[in-house]
Amino acid sequence: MNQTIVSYLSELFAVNFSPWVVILIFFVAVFVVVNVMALIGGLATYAERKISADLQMRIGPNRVGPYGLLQFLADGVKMITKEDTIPRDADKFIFALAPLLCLLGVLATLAVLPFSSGLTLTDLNIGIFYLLGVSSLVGVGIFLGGYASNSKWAMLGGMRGAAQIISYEIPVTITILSIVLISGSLSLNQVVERQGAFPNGWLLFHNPFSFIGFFIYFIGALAETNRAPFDLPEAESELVSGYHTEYSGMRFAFFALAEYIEVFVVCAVATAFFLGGYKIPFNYGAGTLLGQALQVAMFFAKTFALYYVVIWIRWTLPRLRVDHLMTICWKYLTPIALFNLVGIAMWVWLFNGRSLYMIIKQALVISGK
Amino acid sequence: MTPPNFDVYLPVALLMGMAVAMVVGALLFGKLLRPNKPSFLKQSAYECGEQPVGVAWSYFNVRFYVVALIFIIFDVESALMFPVAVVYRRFSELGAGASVFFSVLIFIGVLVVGTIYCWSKGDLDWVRSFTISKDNYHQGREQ
Amino acid sequence: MFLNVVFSLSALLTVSGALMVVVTRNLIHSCVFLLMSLLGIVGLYVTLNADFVAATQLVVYVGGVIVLMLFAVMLTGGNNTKEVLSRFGFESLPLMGNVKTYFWGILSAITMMSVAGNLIYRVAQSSLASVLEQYKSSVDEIGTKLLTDHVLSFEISSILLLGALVGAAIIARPLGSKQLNEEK
Amino acid sequence: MEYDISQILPIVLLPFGAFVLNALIVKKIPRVAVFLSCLSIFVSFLFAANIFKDFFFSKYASDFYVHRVFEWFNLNGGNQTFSVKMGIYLDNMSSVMLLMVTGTAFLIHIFSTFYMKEDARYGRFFVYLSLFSSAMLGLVLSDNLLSVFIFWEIMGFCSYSLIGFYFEKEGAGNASLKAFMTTRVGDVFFLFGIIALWTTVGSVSFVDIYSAINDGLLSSNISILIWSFPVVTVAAISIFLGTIGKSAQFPLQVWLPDAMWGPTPCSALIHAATMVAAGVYLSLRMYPLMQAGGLLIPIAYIGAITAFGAATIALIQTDIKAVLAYSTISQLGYMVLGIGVGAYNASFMHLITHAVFKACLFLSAGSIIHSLHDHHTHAHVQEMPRMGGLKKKMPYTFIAMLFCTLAISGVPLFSGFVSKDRILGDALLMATHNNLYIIPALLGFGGAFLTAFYMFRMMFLTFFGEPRDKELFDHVHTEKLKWNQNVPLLILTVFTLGFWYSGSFSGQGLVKVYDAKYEWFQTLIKAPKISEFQNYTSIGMTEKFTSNEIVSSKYEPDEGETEEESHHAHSVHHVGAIISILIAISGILMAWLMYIMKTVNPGWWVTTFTRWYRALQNKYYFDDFYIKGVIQKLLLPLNRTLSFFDMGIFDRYAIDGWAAINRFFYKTSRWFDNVVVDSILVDGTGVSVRFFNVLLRTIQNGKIQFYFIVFIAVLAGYIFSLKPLVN
Amino acid sequence: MISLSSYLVISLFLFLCGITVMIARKNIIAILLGIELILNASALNFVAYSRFGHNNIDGHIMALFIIVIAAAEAAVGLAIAIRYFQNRETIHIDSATQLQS
Repeated sequence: MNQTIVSYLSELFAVNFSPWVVILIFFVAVFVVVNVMALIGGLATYAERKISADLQMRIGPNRVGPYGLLQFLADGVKMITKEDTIPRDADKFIFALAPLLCLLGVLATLAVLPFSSGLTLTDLNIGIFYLLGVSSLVGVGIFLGGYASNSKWAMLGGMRGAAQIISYEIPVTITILSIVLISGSLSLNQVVERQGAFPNGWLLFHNPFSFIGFFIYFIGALAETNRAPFDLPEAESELVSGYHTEYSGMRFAFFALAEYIEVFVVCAVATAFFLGGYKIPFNYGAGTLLGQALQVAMFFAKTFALYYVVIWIRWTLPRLRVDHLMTICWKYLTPIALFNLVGIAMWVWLFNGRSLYMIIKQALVISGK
Repeated sequence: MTPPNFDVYLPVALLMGMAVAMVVGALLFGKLLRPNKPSFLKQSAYECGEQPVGVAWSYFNVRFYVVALIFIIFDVESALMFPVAVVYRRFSELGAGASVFFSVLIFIGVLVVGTIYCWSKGDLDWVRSFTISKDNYHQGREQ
Repeated sequence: MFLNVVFSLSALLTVSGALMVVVTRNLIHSCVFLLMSLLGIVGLYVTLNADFVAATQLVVYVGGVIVLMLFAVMLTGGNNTKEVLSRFGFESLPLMGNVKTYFWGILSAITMMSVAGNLIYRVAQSSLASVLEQYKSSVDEIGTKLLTDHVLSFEISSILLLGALVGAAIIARPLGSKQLNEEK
Repeated sequence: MEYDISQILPIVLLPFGAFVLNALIVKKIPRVAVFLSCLSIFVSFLFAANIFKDFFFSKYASDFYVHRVFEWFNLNGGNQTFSVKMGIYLDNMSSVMLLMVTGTAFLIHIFSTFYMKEDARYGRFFVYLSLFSSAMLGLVLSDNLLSVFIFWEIMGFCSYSLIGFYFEKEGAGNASLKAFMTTRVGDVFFLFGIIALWTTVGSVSFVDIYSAINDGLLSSNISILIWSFPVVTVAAISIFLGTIGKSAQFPLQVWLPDAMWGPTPCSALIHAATMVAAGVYLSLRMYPLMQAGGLLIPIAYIGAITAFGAATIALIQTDIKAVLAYSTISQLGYMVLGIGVGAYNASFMHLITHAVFKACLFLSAGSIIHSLHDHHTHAHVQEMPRMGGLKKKMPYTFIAMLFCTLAISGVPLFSGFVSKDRILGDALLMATHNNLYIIPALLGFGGAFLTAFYMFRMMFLTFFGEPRDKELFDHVHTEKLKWNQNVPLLILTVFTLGFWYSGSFSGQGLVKVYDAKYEWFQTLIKAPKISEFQNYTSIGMTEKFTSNEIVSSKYEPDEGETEEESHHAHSVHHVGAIISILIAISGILMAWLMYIMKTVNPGWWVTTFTRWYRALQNKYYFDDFYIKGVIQKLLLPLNRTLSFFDMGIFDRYAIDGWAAINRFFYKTSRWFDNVVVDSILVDGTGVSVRFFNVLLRTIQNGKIQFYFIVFIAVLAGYIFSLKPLVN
Repeated sequence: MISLSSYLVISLFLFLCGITVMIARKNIIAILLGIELILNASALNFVAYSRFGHNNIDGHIMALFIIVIAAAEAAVGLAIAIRYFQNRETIHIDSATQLQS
């Protein structure tokens, strides 16, 4: 029942792997995924700069490589050769621990992302819950990072960041809960399997409440990943650079990497939960590696579309004030999310979880008869 | 006594280990490349170019705590709600929808009552608690 | 085999975290070590096939309680409140918070250890069927139990949470200056 | 004829409620208080009239009473429980009495609105009046001696405060005090009589007492000091002493003339209608007791002496109100004489008639005094020598007063004649039977002569002749008919005619009870036949009827006589009637000769009988006797001896000795307290408490961690004590 | 080899560490940390018994409720600690010996 890449391969090739082979396969898969993610994170910085330049009618990075495509490698090299300074009266231990926690929390979420029906790393049956729990490590990491570098800006940024992240975790959690009410499973693959390839099968259009819930989730996710317009913890105009003011070099790179990967992760979760995930029309090429590849492509396409929206929003909207931030979270998003939860619970109770589209179709069929 | 396909957790462990390895490896690798010339000013905390005054670990504001408090309550609530949500649809298809729905409704309603209380008492808005807790902070300092 | 690895790793994490919590003086460090120990306990739950409990532990403790603790530490002046070593109450009893304290603590620990060892011995003696089934999801069962057998405690826990929310909000609510002057 | 208590109680409760309400509001709105008083007494008059109508027209009017009782309180006294039942006792006599009291009281209220108009304490007067009327009505309605006593005392208080109404004048204060004290003397004996009756009968209800008399319960002896008397005698004497005090009989009459210090309307209310009548009313109620006590002859003597002596004193009075006061005393004496000679019915009749015409007389005197205003002293004039010739100035008052005077002096056609003549006739009849009654009869006739004389003296001096004080006379305005000055007088005047009471001028009459053969008074009022009260229970409601037969009309109060006895009585009564008519006419003639024709000179009498005159002036030295003799020679030495005993002996030896003993004991106990209790017990306790405190405080420190250690230790002990699991 | 007693020993160790923290530390928040340790030990015991005993899920539910209670307890306890610190500038446990603020 627990689909992993190994079980999929063993089914595909109809062989039973010995434990060492299993570990080997897993190791390879994980290595690939992590590097791809690092690559995506790097490209995301480039994409951000390009898109912002496009939105602001600039050119953006264009020196390094074709179209400045290798800019992020140059940045990486610069970062790794920077001297890392640790403030004198900082808390060294935690100073070193904080980026690790952030990266840990973000990378551990990759384990359950449904890239495709078979090629997902592992499909825990508590998948989304596990994802929520692990990603909450990031908040701790940010707080500790802010705390460890004994600096006012960093401290303020860390406190703000932690408060913002935990606050916005509430509407996100409740929305996911309401989706789980429909899909009836915690594993992301199951959730994706319950949806259709076409928008009428997506959970986004399942019923009006889930349609609202998608936006709640998206706003909350933006805030959780400290993206603009919610980038209060690292508001360069108020707090110099927020919780990673004192970080330099590779440690800063880890923070940045964790952030970019997390954005990808939330986009992936949104894709899987609302936008039909890896589903391709007519389930083309089922059971073959080609089909899996197509599914992966579909998944990434949707995710990158969302990623583009995220960047777009960042360079479009101004930053919020901190009390407005809290007000939006506690006085708008959370009540609406609770309302959604009850509404979806009632929907599932009354219509046995059938989607709006199906209800209308059945009604038409019945009237047609 | 290993139960079969326990290895679903293997990727998680591997990912965590890889994260640790990434950090440690990168830092160790960087040690070879990067210069290391610490100086006094370089190692002092950034305070817009001024000498850092005092320590940053000073008293903070209660509003943070209240936010975290409400958060943890909702967190626990969602933790209790998830298994119910998983079996909810099955129950409603089995026809026990009403009772399940109302038990869930009661469970949420009670917490909503608490939230409404905090809202009405103004624990949810940031500015009020800020204005009040500022002189609170000074009071604390005068002693 | 892998199970043993996970078990030993998480046990090590747990034990060392708990020990560090005891030993270290810095409150923030204590919280971090507590976090470490909790992660170890998550691993232990996983080895016990209690995946949902493990995830709950992750969500509630790592996401909630630790952050709460950190906030509380910052609100009460971080860790720069020096731990005053005061008398314990009896003249005859030693000072707490120094070596003697740990001597006493370890003494009591040893007594408890012997007690618990004797307990564990008895438990081991008692023939427990230690057959382990296939790995299967515990979420559905937990949900079913929560909705059938334990529905009452399910609801009552919401009451408990309500009480905790309201009570803690009332207690921790920032005082107006007037109230403060009254309290002076 | 079922009677509802709600028809009876308002008669008492309305004036009382008016009193309570007025007492609250009188300071703010006196006029409203006045109006409330008048209204309340008028409404209770309506109630009383309704009751009287029922009694008057009932077939059973001959003998009927309503008795409502409820338990008031219940003591355990002597050998039997003393259960006092507050109740209502309403029979023929009460109904007539109620009508009289409410009517006169209402008219007096009306008159008071005229008389007290300019007074400073206009409202307060009416508050007292209301309380007074309610007390009198309650006394009339009450069914046992105890409640009678209570209302009696309330009236005493009211008379005290009304007599002393002008307390600025010193004389008023003294007079009120005198009245109060003197009546107290009687009341003490009255209370004693009540107690005596209670200890014997076990109840103080009239009906119980009657039945007890009938069963001869009271013939048992009560021992006072070393002598022992039959209870009935003692009780009769004591209660009659109460009557003496209240209605100013022979030894204790001294308070009544001084009571004239009060405002005239209150004199009319107290000394004509209600309070003094209350004494006689009590004696009438207790008539069987007096009879059984064999007390009739002393009562007759006392009444006769009072009647005659008061009349003699009234001869020389110059103050118009004093004349009326003494005439009141003497008329009360006639009533008591009537009781003494067994003329129950006639005595009560005289009570009623006298109430009416004496109220009228007082009110007339009031209007005279009010109109005679001295502009030098700014005081009202009461002296007859300064009056005279007022007939032209105030005709209405003249008419009223003339009729009343004719009535009181026993001229035929008038009410006084009917009642007084019957009393005198019975006295004469008794005299023919018993020689002891000769003297009372003669005194009675003499008193009648004197009454006619001094009353007409007053009339002539006031209204006839030339005005002796010209200036005063000129200031008097010619009076017009005023609704609250003259109308009450005239209304009362109408009822001084005789046929209202006994229809015809000289006997049985036109006004009859419904289908009764004889006149209504004769029919209604009878001495209670105690034989009907035996085995009678006074709990709950009782209505008792006798048969329809109307007893034969004889003037005798006691019936069942043979034919020739009644014939003899008839003849004697005719003789008495003729004699009293002659006496009255001769008295009037003498007054006319003296003060109109001036043929007989009063001064001659004065010079001839100087010592008598002085004695009369000093009221037979009664006051001197009481003050010099009784108070100074008797009470003050007694007081001194008592005080000497108290201070010199009792204080010195008993109290100081007791104090010395106490001092000794307190010294010893102080030593004990200091040494043993304080230093050993208390401080010892403190020390031990401190010891345990030191012990426990160390454990009970607020340190949570210490508690936790204890908890862990206990847990460890428990776990060690576990038994190994059996398997 | 993994058996019940290994889990028991770990939970016992957690328990003892918790007790030691509660006894030794003078900081209220530190004592709350100790309490968390103790609660976790008990929860671990529950789950271990439900795994190795006759295998039913109630132990998990008990662990869930223990976590719930631990969260509530931490919330209220830390609130009390903060209020105490606001009233008197310390959270030293020994200064909290009288019942009034």
